Amino acid sequence: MEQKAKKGRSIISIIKNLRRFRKPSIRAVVPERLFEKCDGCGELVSKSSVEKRLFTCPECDYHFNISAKARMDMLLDEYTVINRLPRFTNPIDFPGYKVKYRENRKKSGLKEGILGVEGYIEGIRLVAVSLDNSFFMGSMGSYIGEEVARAFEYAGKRDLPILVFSTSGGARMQEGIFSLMQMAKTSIAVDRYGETRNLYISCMTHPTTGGVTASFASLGDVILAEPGALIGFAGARVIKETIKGELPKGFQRAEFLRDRGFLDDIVHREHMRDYIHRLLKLHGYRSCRI
Amino acid sequence: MEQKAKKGRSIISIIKNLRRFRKPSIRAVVPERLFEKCDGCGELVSKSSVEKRLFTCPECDYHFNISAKARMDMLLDEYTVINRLPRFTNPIDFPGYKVKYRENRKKSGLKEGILGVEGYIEGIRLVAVSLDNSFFMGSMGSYIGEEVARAFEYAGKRDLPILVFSTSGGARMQEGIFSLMQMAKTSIAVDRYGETRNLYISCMTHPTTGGVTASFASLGDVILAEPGALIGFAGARVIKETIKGELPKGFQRAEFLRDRGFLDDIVHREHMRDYIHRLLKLHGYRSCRI
Amino acid sequence: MIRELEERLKELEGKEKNLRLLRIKRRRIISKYGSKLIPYDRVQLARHEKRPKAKDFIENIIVEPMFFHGDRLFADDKSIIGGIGYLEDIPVTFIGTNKGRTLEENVKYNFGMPKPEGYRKALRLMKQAEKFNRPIITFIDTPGAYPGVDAEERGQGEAIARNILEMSRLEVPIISVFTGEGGSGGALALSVANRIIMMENSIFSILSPEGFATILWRDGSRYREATEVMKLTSRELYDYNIVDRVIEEDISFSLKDFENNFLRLKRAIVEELDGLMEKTSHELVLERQDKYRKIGGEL
Amino acid sequence: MIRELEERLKELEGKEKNLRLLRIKRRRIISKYGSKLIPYDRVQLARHEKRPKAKDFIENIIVEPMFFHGDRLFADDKSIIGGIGYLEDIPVTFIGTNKGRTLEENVKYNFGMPKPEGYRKALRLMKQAEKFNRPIITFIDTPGAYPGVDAEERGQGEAIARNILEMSRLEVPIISVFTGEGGSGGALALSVANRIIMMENSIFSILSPEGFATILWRDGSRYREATEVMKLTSRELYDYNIVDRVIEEDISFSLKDFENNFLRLKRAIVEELDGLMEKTSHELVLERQDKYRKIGGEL
Ligand SMILES: [Zn+2]
Ligand SMILES: [Zn+2]
Repeated sequence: MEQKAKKGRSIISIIKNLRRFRKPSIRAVVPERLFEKCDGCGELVSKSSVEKRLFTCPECDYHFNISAKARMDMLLDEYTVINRLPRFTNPIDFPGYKVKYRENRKKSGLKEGILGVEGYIEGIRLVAVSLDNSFFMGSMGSYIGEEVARAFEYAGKRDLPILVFSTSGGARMQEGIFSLMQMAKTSIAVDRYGETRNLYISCMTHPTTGGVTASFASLGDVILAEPGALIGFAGARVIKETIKGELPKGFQRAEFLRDRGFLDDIVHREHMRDYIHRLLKLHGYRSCRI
Repeated sequence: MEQKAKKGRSIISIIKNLRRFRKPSIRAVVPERLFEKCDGCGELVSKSSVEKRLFTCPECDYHFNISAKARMDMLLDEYTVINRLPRFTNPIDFPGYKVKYRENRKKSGLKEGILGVEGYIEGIRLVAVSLDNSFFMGSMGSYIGEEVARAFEYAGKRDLPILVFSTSGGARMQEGIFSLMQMAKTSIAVDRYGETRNLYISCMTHPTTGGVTASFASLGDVILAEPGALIGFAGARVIKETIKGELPKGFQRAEFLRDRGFLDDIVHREHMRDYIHRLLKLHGYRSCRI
Repeated sequence: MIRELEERLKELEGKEKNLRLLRIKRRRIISKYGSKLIPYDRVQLARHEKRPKAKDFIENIIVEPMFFHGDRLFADDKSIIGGIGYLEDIPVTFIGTNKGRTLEENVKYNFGMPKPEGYRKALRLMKQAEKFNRPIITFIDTPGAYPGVDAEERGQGEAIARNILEMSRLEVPIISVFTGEGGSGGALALSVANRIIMMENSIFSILSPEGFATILWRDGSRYREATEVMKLTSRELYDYNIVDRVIEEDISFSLKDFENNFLRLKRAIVEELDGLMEKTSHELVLERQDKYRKIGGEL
Repeated sequence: MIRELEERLKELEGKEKNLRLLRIKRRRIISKYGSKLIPYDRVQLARHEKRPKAKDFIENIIVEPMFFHGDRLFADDKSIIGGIGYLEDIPVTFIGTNKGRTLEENVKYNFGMPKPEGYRKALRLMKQAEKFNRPIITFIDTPGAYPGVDAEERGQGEAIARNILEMSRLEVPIISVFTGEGGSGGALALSVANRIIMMENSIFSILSPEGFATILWRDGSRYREATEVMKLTSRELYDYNIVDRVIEEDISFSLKDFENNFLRLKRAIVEELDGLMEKTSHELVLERQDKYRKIGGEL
């Protein structure tokens, strides 16, 4: 839907007036009600207080699921979409994929599960990408893999830092081996971007699993996560079946991963913008505005 | 004593007739008796059968402690000593070091705890170094550090592979900080040698501990050990004090280290020559003899 | 159908004592079945307990293999074997996933499912291959990465991602051979190669058919159906340009009967390697990365 | 003597309420004691619980430090802290060993004794510094590497050796500051640097005096004697050319009184860094490696 403003597939539409977007940014919080039950603590919390805290619970800091667009809106001064329009392809002619795809578009109001933009944080230019798990659970099909790779190439060519928010159920089963190969494609894009010595910040949000965890999301120069985010390669159900037992407390949560050495830091959504900004400055990126 | 044949400090003496050496090669096996008690299994084993098996027990494969010279004799076709003559230095003016040093020379019949040679295995030219724990427990003072570094430089300059047998009680306390710095010196020598893309085979023998484990011995392209060798950084006594408990079975033994990922292989002394030979060939080194 | 074929062969062996006739009759039966194999049969063949395992492939193709251990970080993962040896007279680094034939072996080798230390062991050996300018051959037969608590704790995702990235930039030729099962990111983490060769009856898929059916239809028992739609056979993947070469197989249920297959595979590897060794390290990396860069990029 | 000095200062503080006079009297007492310090006293000062810890040094010298976690392999070793921040206006990577002040803190930080994952965490951060061309400053205050079963299991020796080798070849300036205790290979693994700076009352030794006495004389209680012969003080090591610079210290038993020391140290680091940043990466590596290559090479 972000692409609505575009004139053609390869034309970048500069969006300065964010009000142009009609879709609601937040889905987890039903807009009709004043109070919402928090998934973290079960308390009834006021919608406006949650919104003010960038969709985190005032009682327990639970981080509500947000759309890619909401993510960009809260993080960037302004931005321009750099994704190409997705076109449905069915690489392994998977039965029923088209129908399912259409359903997902309808349900989510999105054309695909990724939003890539060029934008600014406190005047510092960067590329930002976010997956969106309301479309096909953020599963990585060819389009997402391609757009992730292109975002890295876009940033590398322009010597811009890149920031990627991941949330994904893993591979998109309906695209079979082509989905699997996106792990290689995106990892190679990270490698080539790395050659330009620009900064790649990966931020894992709830949930990030499977092929996304096992590719670009784990390859950031700096790897962050939102508090409580579920992060892992194998799914909890599969692991339980394998070990025939219960999972340890806090298993595959952000805090668990940090203690085991896989995250640089856990950053509260309210501090994310400041944190990223400091990181960018420390890596020599400067504001373009005077 | 190997240096006896030398005319001067920097002249390399070519030793083709090994009978020239008068010192006994093997210390663990007292030469006066026909039978010897094995430290591994406690059985009485015949000295000649132990000798035939390159000083390993016919009952339990226990590897007897052998001198650096015995090691070279059993491994190489022929060799030339490349060490410089050691001269006593007392870098931190440690009280009593000179007396202790003299005692060690007398007791061991060695001038220092290292033997570096250039030699051949099945006609393939290489540099071989062995520490000798009968001199000051093979502790790494400045001389040993220097000779290890020089051996790597010698090999690198001539594009030769290098094979290092370590056995060491760790740092030589009497040389204080200068001993510690040999860890850096030898590791840097390994790094520079690595730039020549020649092969460094490290073989840890019983016991290899402390600063030697934590420097060149752990930096081989291929790391081997003799069966049952004790290998570790911290001493068992210190660890017991720290954890206030007993050590697990097989702790710090070669087999333990292999299972934990730190050894490429454990090689029986009887197979060592063949194993090294195969390694050298696989790395493109060829016999100089036709 | 595979079980049926096996039984018919066993039956024949019991009856026909003339060796020449036996051979002819065997071939006839096999070719009759072979022409009718559906993907499900191929999955069964790929996983068959009597099918040669990666170690058998290595020992039949690599001369004088020396096996090395350990990741130099945490453990020696027994589900990954690797080392150096000769391919004809070229020193190469080989790496394989290690499946057992018996339950006991399989427990020891973790059913060919590596943990992070396995991928890191493979990477260590590959980096060493690069240092000494040795080509790398990987032999893949794995259900996938191990889905266990300890594997997650030690960063299964990180280990796979790291391997993919590092493999993609290694400056030596890499050839990957799918010998049996090639499942998921666990197979990909060992197969980012200049050339991918599949044995005819090996498979390569995003997930096991069982897992696929569970995820898509919430019903693991529909895995047979999954094999029909997943496009996991060598021929299908060849048609998709995912795989560079398929090695025709004589269907066999023993190491001995696999000889011709080994021979064909060896010939193919040598041929591919000859071509790759003429390339510069820069070309090798560029071509390898470009190949993956392009997959699924058409819109 | 250090305890005596502390008591006299405390006594004075109780008696003298005039702040100006207090300051003057304090200084007088300290300078009286300071001129008589023997190595044993320096060891006590270096280890003093009230002495600023590496984290204090970092927070007083690095502006806006951001702390990062983990080795990306096994764990986040809490005995190693590190991250990025500004030294004046230069972005740098800093790394420190983390000692606590209370028993509780010390248990959490393992008394400043890193395990292999700590060294690997440090190495990861240093490699990243190299990628982004950031100078590295390490702050060392450690009794040594942790001598425990798990540390040995995960390759303490390998981790230290690897760090030494990798640090020696990093293409960015490295400055190491000994802030308190610098013990054994565990300190060396974080201090293979272009410049080594020691706080006047820090120590750097092959082993703790206790360990030294135990090994040499089989009597750990003779550690006081050991301090006399080990040559572990900053001045002695400076005379041996092991250390490039000693930062004069006002003896202090609180963070507040340490301010001038921090200031002097900061000035020294900036000055050294200015010089180093004019060198090419090749020169940095060459000079660093050559320095260590030469130590103890005279015969
Ligand atoms: Zn809540
Ligand atoms: Zn015995």
